[in-house]
Amino acid sequence: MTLHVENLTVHHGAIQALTSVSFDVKEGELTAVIGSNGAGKSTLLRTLSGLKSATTGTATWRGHNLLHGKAESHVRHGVAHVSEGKSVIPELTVEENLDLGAIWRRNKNESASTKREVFDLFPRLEERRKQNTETLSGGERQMLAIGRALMSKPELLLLDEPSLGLAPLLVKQIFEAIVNVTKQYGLSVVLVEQNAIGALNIANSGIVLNLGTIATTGSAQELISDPAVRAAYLGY
Amino acid sequence: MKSFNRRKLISASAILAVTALTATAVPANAFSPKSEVGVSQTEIKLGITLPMTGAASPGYNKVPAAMKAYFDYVNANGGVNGRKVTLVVKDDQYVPTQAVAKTNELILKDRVLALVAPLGTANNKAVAASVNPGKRGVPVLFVNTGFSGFADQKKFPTTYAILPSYVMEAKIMAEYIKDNFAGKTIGLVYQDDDFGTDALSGFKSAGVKFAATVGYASGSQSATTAAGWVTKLKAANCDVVILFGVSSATAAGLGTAAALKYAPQWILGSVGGDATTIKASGVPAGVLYNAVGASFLPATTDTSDEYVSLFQSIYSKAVPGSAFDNNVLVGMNSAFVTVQALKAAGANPTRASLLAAIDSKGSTFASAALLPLNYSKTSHVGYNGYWFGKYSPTGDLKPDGGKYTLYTTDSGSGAVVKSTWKRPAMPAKGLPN
Amino acid sequence: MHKLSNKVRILIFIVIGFAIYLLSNNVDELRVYQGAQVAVYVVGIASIILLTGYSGQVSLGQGALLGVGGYAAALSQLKWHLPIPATFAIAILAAAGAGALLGIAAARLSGPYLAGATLALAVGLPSIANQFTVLGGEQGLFFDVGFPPSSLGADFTQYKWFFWIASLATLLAIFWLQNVMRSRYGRTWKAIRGSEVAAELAGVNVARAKILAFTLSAGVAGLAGALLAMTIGTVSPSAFPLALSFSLLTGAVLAGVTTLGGVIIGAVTLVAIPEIVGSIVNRAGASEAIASNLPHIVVGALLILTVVFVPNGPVEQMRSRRLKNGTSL
Amino acid sequence: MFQFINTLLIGITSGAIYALMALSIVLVWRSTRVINFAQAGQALTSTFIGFQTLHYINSFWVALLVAMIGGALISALIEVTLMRVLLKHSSSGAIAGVAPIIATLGLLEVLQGTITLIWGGADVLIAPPLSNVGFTIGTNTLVFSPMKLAIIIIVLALLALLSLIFQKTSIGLSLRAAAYSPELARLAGVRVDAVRTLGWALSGATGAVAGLLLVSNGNGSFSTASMEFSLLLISGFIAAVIGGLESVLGAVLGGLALGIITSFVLMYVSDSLFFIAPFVILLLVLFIRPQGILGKKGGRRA
Repeated sequence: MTLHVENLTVHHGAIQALTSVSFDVKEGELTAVIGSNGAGKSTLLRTLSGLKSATTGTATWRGHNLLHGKAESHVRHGVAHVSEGKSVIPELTVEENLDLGAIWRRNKNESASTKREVFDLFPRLEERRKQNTETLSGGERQMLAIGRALMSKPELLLLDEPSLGLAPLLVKQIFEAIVNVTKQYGLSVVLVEQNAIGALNIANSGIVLNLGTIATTGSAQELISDPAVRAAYLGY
Repeated sequence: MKSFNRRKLISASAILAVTALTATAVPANAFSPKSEVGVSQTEIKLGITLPMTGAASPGYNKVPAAMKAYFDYVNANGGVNGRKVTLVVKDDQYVPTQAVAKTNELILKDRVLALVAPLGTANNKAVAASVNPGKRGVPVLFVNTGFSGFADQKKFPTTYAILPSYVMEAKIMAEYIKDNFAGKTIGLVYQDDDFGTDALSGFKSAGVKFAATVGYASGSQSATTAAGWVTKLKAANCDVVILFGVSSATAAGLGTAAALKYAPQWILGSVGGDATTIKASGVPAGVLYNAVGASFLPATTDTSDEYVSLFQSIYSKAVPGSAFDNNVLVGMNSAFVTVQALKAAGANPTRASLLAAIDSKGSTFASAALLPLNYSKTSHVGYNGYWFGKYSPTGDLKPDGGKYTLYTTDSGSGAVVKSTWKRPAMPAKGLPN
Repeated sequence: MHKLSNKVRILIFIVIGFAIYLLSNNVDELRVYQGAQVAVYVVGIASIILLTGYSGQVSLGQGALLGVGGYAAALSQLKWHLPIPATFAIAILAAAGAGALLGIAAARLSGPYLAGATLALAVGLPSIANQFTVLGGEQGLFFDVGFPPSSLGADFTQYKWFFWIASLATLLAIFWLQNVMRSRYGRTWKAIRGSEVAAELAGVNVARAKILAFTLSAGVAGLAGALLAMTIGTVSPSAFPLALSFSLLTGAVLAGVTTLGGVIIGAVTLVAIPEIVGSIVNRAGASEAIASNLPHIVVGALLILTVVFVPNGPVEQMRSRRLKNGTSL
Repeated sequence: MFQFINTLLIGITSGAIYALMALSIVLVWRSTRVINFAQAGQALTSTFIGFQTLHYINSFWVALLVAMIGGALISALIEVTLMRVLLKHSSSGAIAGVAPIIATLGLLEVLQGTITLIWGGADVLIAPPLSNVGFTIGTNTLVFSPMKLAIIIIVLALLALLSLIFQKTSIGLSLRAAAYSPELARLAGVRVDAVRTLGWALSGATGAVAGLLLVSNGNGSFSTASMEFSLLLISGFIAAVIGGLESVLGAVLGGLALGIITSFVLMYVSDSLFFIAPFVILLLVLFIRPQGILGKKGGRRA
């Protein structure tokens, strides 16, 4: 058990966004978190990455307490969060966005070789390395966001809706890329998605969130074949 | 039920309003009709407001200590009819609203007999209008301003200005230029407000033609803006330049001109020609040298003058280490005149007897000035003339040819004439009878 | 919140007015003068509360609008010899006009830009007086509301007269302001303050509402300016310095910008702090430099502490605490 | 002709100083989205620190360095003790948008009162380190002296240094990232709080240089109530707005534009327009191009 979440409760002001959420993610596995709008999916990721503080509960990554300390310290423990909506800084160039991902790493040679790997993974980014990020397409920005996360040498990747607003073909590409990097780096991944089918298709296991509580958990396969889940979230 | 809450809030604030006001309403000392305000068996209390801090304070902030030095000297020699003279000083930062507030404090809280030697035209106009010392019968004595408007006794029945008016100064300066710099190209730098406007009207009535006039906004004077003035004056090829501004503007003009290697014949107005301030603001020594200045008091270095030598010895004992400059001399002279007015007001001075004394005997008061005071029932203007001189290499104003030549005039269309008045001898030990 | 009926409100204001009347007869002249100052500040602060607290716009240049009002009052008396109430009305109208212009500019701006533009206004506008001789230059103009009527007796002082006039004008202004804030416009402004976008979606013409807020606020500021001119007897550029704008803003924050309820607290604080600090310093025998600087430090520190710890002001804080504790009905 | 050149030179030197102040305002704005109205008070305080240093070590350049360090520390302290708490406390509520502005105004009062208590209200003098006597061409003397040349060189050097830091170092990248998107910067491991403090410190140091150069551009005398310092704040702010509030280059261009335009107005129209000219320029900019010279459209409301 490398990511361990237990009884996690989070508030947005007076509103309870997450209620007693518990789950585990095994080393090297991809867990998809699905659910409708406002189910608390993004809140879950933001809490795990330290952007939001929890009310009660525990969350640890390889023993490191994720509910304590700030986001900038979690990244030093291998937690990378690609937040919702193309998490890049448009005012910076492509390369600067990538460099930003490695900014806390002391060994600059190592980060240079990571950058090489990211460029190999997403050649489009290398072509546009000096360009302003504003000029990138939606798909390219998502690649850049994932690339930026990889630059921090992550072990646990928290992905928030990478397919949001992308054309179907691009969605497929992004999901493929996610599978690739997960395998290549042996990452553990929590993938939050509205696109439930796509997510479950590449996931090992899944969690269904409903109004801040866990409705169902199970292997990806089980969830896809669960009629209730299918009716509610998969649309067929 | 909620309306109850609201109502409580409103009535609470009403109660608060009332209690807040009453809480601050600590009753002042009971007013006793028998003795005059500010006069007790042992003490006469006077008040002054002037800039002790802020942009206008340099130079002037030495005045209160100078006045106190003289009052203490009088107090040590028996006081005024056995009473000690004390001075309450308030800082008005040269802001009229502050002057009003502080003057109110002096009158209503400190309960002074009279205000003496306050500074500034705008401040005293505001005080006159708002505090209305005229209607209250509170004397405002020997105000340090040359604003001609204070001559209006209907508006300012208890206000007495001490400086010659700026109109007079401009007229006299014009006469001096005619005598000494005829045919030269003349430039003028003035403060673009009532102070400068008064001067402009004086120059105009004297028929002075300027090749360049630079009116700066009060408060904008700095070495940076002065570079603009100098550039303009240079472009107009002025050989004689009159700086008719406050000391900081005079300093900025002189310093910048030196940096731009522009050396016309300077003529400094009496307000801004304060050597101490000019030197303190980093103007290189020597720039001031040979500039023309004006004063109605003897030169501060003229130790052969009995007033100067006495005041100098009193001041150096009271405020050791402080330079004896024109501000000190002005302050001590004001105090000297004040003591005479108090003595003239009788054994038990009142506000009314003080005013009456100045009206009837003011023109006979001794003072350090080389001109008589002109107070009477119809005139509340103090001095009416100037002598001219040049600044020495050390920055001291010395009369031309070592001899004081006094020009006098009025604020109207009267001619400028040379005065033949001789100052009477100083009262023994500098203590008025 | 449920509203008081107009009858009750009028009654409350009459009671307050009576209390002020009693007070004016029982304190000495200095306090009466300070009472008039408090009244001026109350109106000035209320004008900021209308603007900032109700429409979320900040003005660092309210002092300049007071200046417009003051000059308008003085000019109309000087040129047309209007009776005093009419000069006050002109002050209100002139400042409201200036406020409308400012509002048109301000509707395009927000946050720091608006703050900066109004700041520049506070510095730039008063010096316009030097450009036109009709405004009297640095010395300014006289504004004389005249002596109290002789029917009030010989002992009736000028300051008491100022205090009466200022108090009456203040009560009327506050009553009117309450009406405005309870009206449809008040709700509109609150909606804008909450979220401009949401208000726009709800069909509010945000720009127009903002301009209206600026106009009304400026009108109230104009009244404060005329009252200020009355208490100091003149209008001049230096009577409306940047420091005045800052003082009013300070008073508004200390009062709590979201409610008129604390306005007297802000005004009294502005008048009382220099006095209290001054008397403590004098008693301690400290120098004039300390006496004139310590009040600035105290007021500044108080402003910072209020913004950090009770950003909505003490009155609102007490109210919300009571609501939270459930002790309120 | 000489009048024209002199006017231009006057404008450029004062513009360079406005530019520094604008830069100092921009640095704080970028790091915390706060307009710091206490900036001029801080610059004045730093200048007094420089003045005090000159009492012990008689070198202007050492004093400048000490003033910069002092200015940086004061500024950092303000960020840590006041701004951080303030932004946490009042992120919501009626005056959330204006609370920082008001707090910095309070700070200005506190600073000004405190330095007056320490150093008194009287004028003091910092002798300019280089001659202020203008260069001479033929028979004409320019409004351009070794000191003014030094001022321009110092401003340019500081500018180059800041640009280098911003564009070429990872600290610069952190500063920019934290400015544009604190949340993403945080996720990337940037210690945003520390970076903000750094931004304030840089701003404080820049303001200190502006203060000392302002004094040296004149005759060296100043006081706690110097009008020049309140004007410095306003000019700096206007310059920053003209430049669009976001960019270093914009601040510099804004400062120069303001300096030059004002100088020409004072020379060729009237000296009495001193206080009104910058105000009119600001209004014109806000009306014609609300986003500033280099600002992006739509940025103004952000």
